[in-house]
Amino acid sequence: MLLIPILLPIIGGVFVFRQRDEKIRNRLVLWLTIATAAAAAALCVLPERSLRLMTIEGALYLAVQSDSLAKFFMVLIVVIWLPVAVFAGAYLRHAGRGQQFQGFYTMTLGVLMGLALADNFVTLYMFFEMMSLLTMPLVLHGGTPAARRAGLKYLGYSVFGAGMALAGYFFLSHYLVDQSFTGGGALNLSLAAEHRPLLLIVFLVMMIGFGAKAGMMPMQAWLPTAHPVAPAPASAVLSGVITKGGVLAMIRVTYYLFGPDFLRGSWAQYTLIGLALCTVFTGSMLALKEKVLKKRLAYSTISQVSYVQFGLLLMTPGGMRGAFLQMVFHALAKDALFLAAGAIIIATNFTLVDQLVGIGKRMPRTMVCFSAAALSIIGIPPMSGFISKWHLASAALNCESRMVGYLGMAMLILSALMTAGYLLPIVVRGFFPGRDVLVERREVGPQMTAPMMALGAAVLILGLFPNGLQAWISAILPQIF
Amino acid sequence: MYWLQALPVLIPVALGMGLLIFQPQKRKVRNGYIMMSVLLTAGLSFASIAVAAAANVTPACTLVRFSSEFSISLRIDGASMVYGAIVSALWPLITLYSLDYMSHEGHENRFFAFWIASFGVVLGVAFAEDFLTLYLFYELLTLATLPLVMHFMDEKARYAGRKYLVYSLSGAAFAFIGIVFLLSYGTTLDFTYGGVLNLAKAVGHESVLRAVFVLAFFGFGVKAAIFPFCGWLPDASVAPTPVSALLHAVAVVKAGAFAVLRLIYFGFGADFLRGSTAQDVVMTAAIVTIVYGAARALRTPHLKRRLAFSTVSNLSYILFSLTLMLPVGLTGALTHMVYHAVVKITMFCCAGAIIQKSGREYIYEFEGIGRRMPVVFGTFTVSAFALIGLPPLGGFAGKWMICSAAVISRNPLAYVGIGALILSTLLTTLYMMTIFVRAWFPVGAVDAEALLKIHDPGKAMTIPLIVLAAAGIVLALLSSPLISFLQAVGSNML
Amino acid sequence: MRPFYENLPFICIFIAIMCGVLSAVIQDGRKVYRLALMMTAVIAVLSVVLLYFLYIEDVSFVYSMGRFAAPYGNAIKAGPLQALLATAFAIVMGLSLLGGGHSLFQDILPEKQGLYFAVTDLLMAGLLALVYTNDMFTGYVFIEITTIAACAMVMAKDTGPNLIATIRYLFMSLLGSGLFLIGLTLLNSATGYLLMEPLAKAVAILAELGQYQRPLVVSIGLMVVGLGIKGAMFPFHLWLPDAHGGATTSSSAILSGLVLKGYIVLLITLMTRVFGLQLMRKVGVSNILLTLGLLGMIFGSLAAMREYHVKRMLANSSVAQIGYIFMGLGLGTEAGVAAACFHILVHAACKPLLFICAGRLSTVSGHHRSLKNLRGSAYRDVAAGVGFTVGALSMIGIPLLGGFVSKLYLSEAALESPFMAVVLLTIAASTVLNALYYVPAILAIWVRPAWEEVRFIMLDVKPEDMRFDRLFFIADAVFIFLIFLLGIIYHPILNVIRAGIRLM
Amino acid sequence: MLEAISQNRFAVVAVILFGIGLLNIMLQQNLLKKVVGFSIMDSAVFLLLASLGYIEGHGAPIVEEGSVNASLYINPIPSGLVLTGIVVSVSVTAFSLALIQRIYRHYGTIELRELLERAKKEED
Repeated sequence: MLLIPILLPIIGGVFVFRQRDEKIRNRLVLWLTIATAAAAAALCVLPERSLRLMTIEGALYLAVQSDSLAKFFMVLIVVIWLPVAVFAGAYLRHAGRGQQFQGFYTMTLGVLMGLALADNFVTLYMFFEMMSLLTMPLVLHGGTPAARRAGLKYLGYSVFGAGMALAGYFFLSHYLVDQSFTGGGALNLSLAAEHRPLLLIVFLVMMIGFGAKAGMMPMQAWLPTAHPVAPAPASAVLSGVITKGGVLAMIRVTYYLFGPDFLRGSWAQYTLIGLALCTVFTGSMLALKEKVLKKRLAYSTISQVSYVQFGLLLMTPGGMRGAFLQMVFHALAKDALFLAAGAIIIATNFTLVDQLVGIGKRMPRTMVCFSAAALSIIGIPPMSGFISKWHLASAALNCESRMVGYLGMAMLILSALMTAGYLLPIVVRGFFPGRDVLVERREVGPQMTAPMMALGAAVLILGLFPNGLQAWISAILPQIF
Repeated sequence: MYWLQALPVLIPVALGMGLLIFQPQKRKVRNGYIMMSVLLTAGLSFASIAVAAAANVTPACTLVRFSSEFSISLRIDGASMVYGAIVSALWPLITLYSLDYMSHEGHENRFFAFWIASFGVVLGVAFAEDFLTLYLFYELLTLATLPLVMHFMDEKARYAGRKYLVYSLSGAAFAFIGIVFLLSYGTTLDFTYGGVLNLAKAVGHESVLRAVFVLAFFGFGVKAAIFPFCGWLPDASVAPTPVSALLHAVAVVKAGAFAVLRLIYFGFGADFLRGSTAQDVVMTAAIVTIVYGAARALRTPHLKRRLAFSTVSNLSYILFSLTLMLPVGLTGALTHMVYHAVVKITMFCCAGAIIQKSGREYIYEFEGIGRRMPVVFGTFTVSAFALIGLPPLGGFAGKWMICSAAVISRNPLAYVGIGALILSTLLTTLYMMTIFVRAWFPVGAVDAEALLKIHDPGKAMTIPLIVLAAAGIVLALLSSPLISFLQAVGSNML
Repeated sequence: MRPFYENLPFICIFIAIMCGVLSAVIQDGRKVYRLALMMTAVIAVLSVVLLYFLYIEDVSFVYSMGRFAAPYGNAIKAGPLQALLATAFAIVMGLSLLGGGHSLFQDILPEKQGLYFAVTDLLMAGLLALVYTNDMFTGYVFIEITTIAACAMVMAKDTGPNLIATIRYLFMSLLGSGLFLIGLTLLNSATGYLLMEPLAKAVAILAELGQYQRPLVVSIGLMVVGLGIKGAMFPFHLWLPDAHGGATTSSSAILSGLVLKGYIVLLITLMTRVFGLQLMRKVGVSNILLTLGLLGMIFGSLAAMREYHVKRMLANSSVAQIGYIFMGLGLGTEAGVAAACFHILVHAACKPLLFICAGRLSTVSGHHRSLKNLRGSAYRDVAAGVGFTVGALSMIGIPLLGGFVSKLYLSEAALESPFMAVVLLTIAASTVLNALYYVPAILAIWVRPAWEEVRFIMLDVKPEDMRFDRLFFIADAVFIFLIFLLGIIYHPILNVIRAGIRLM
Repeated sequence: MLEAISQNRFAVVAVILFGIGLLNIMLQQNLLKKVVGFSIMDSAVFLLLASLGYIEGHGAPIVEEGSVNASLYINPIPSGLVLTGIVVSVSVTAFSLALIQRIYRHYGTIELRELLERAKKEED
């Protein structure tokens, strides 16, 4: 039962590879995704269960389990995956090499499911590496030398990050009472207390390693390289989901291996918070100066995902709540943005921001979704982004270290302003080009607009009625702390 | 039943000479003879291993007795079982592969004569009971494999062969010094877990003995391609691919590692060396080699040379684990020995198939041939993932055992070693990825008609490939019992 | 009544001399050749018998010639070591003649052949005397005889270069024997004895009382240097490559296999019987020997690496191997001397084998001698190829072959020495160097060159050269057997040597 | 000083002769002169030996029938050695002269330096 959502897409992906006819293929991908979603949903309603796959050596084994966090992530992933799959089908008609893309795209879904369901570090590591390896073809799909370089760069960063985490785990594993993830930490505290400095270093190393995937400094450089060259759906899932994969790993490490109580107030925590805030700021900064649309969005991803890290590093329930919300909302909004960017590229081949004057008149639907997502990213009520930012801010304020609190607050406001600075102009000049440029409507087909609109709508609706989500999150939180 | 141990060592040598003498010209006859003798040897070696495993204590089987203290004698202990089993399992497969491969290269009688003979010699290295025997077979191995390296007899081959020979013999010369010291400061030359040093006699000479150990370590390390003596291995890749696959990925180089193993754990004794400067020196050398090999591999466009450099790096995983001077280190080394053997041999066989079927030797010529040779590149990719250390594939288990051993050792230098391992993981990923990214995801226009000519090789080659890849996966899935066995070996609990 | 076997040494020497005289009379090459072979065989058998008795009864005896009893008159002393060496020398001599026979009759003018074998017989006598002598002056005389005989063997194949090599050889060895004579005289003047036992006593007393220190040291030095020059010790080896490289095959084999050893054996006798190792160490001669030996090991090999001419290469490698021996002596311990003696045997087995194989190979390659012309020659005579390979591998020191054992024991002996590190490293280095020139040689003879070159070479190969050479084959086989014997059943031999040194 | 010299005058002379001989061997290029040097050297040694054995006022050690009184005779051993040595050196000299003759026939010169050059030429 646990394996279905993992194996279904992976095995299905093979058939996708072999399937030459485009229509059938798209339908196949769609059905596979839906089936996976169904399986995931089934797992969510079912009680927690776990399954041991194989034993490598003594305490070292591969296992999967469906705890609340896993459930949450599975839902998040499939929710993003479905619309993007729809969009991709249409997009690839223009980009070409459909089989390859669709195949890897489908398989990646399975791997992500595995990532969510992983029960211990080794399993997590396995799926993490597989994720890197499988998403690389998505990045270098363009088939240009630049794309290949970008793909290898992406791979290098991810693998090295994962390697750092693994190196950390080599040490960590000797201090664990139980190799499998347990909410609130699995450290053998009496033993750990003796080697606290070592363990803190280990923690730092592991977080930075996984941070590479989540676009945290100092290893964020792959994002702006990979996104522009990748096809729009790829960049969408990359910044919408894959980065969240990194975040998931970080949550697992922080809350399920070390445990917040062990870490809270340690220098490692503050160092990482510093890094996160630093990333928030620099990301927005660079986005502000960036001219290429998709690069700008990539930088924005860097900064936005670091909000999440900031939240989870606060190690307070409030912070976690903010982190979760930010994760969901950013995923939705950013995907909407990337899809829009993709649509624009398809329709007009415009990649630079300055070319987008009056784009709103050309592609109203696209631009509406774009602006909705943009507002959410900036964090303007009633858009959903506001809620997550609000929670983060409040969490920051009642963090026990005042300094961190105020600093975080300041950063949030500052970067919110900068976000406005780099997203609003596109919207404004898109709808109100100063002098009247003659523009004929060239909207992309419904197959592309529909997903966008769905996402945009989701952003708005969740902003208006966040209670259900809130309730779920508050159900999860106690199991983490 | 213990005379049985002698057979797998002696018979192949005799059979090889036989091939030289009879010089069969018919392909059927020759192939039959070769397969028969290789299978016979493998069977015998497995049988003797089984006998040794069944008995709780195996007496030695003496071939030649010089004097009370010296003899050429064989005994199978845990480490011998592991190494012997690896070799005996892989040899027949590669022979099958090379029967087809060598049919294009000529001089098969000479080639296979030495091929079979070196099988026996390698088993001799594995089953040796004391240092004298080890040294004897070690030297013989060098000489028996030389004709294989120099098979083509052109200028490059001769140069490579000479380099190989000089490196190995010089290494042996320095290892010889170590043996002399063991002879005079030790109680016996027979391998004894925990070392043979007579500590009462060694008192006051510790520093000298440790210095000598370093000397001998590098001496044997030459065959295990330890930096700075790794120059011969990449050059030796001019040899026919089966040779590079079996000898320069498994038999010969692992023989070097195996000799080092004997030297540390059964000669000088881990306890005697642990925490000394000697340990730091050798460990540093191993760490440097790990990174150096991987980095060179990344910068080498020639496929086989790249694989050779990757072998250099991976061998030093083993050496690094050995230099931890801990039973767990021994276990880690053996684990990586097993998995790396299977994985690397598969990759070399793939390389051979590629080179022979497409005539392309350089990575940048591989644009898009993956689709044309799905079997070859499929197996290649799987083993590449194993080499990178993607769980649950084999490489990860080895890396895991080594690193946890390093953590247990609580030696700061060993922590550096872990860092080196991670770094080399990154490099490994890159130099493997660049290969099959080119093969699977071609960039720009590739001339299709050139590709059309390329196709998967015949069954005689693909079957071993698939079997090997499958074996790698199966071994990985069975890792739990295997590793517990290796742990028993490592702590000499057999 | 003394046991009969005490007469054997004298009988051996006598037989040798008689055969020499006879062959000078008979003059017919073939007959004399057989005579010489028989002579060596007989001497070998007798020496084996002697060795057997001496080793069983574990004794050594003095046998005084003529009517004068000790301390006057001249005497011979035989112990296990001497008997062993005599046996080895006889066997090697016979085999070298056997192996080189073919080219021998080509190289030497028919009318000279009789004389050649007369000379070899005398050489045999000289060597035996050098081994057995118990009296300094007899030693001197036979040194001279051996020298002349050796020179004669070199010049037997009289081409210009050979003559010149001979004259240089002659001058060097005359210088050596002159120095030896001076040393002898000084010693005699200081002690008044010539027989070794009383001499030894006197020397011991002098050393104890501290009288005549300088004359003693000087005479020791002179003798060692004198014998060193003749034994091709490092700085005095320049004459050797030409002499040994140029001569006909069996001459080179005998010269570098035996003649050098003759002088060294005498040196060993002096060191152990007369002066005593302790004294040698005290006056520092040992260290000089050690240093020169080590230098020889290195420089000999370096010189050999530069050689393209195969026999000169082998000759240079003899310098290196002799270096091993001097190194062993220079350690100045029983173990060192024993190892050196063993290496004498090993080298006496390997080097002649190498020489006769090289000779055979160059014969089947139209008498070309440079390695590049010998390419692939091993396939033209496989026996020779195998022989060469075995000899070379033994020189490099592969286990199961003699060279390994002597190297093992030399290194083990070196462990007690204060210069342990240097010695061991030098041994390792020289092993590498040996590999560096022997391995290319082996490869050269086994690697088939392009057919054009082969044809070019085969042009000047006479058909009778290509014929199977039975004598050579026998010699080859026996030599290989001996090398394996020394490599595997070395333990009894070492016991004999140790006993011999004890009973020196 | 003079005392010392006159006392072992033989030794002094011997040393001088030996030096002359040695220098000849070392420095002369002409083979013949080298040989001469050798014989000078040898005779020096013999002189020394003989002088060692000689005892003032004693007769030659030839035993008539009747009483053997060792005190009447000089030490016979050195004389014996000298005789043997002379024989040896004569034979050696003869041999080397023969050799030189052959060389002269072969090359037409007995200057060592030239000979070596010639030989080198022949070698290759």
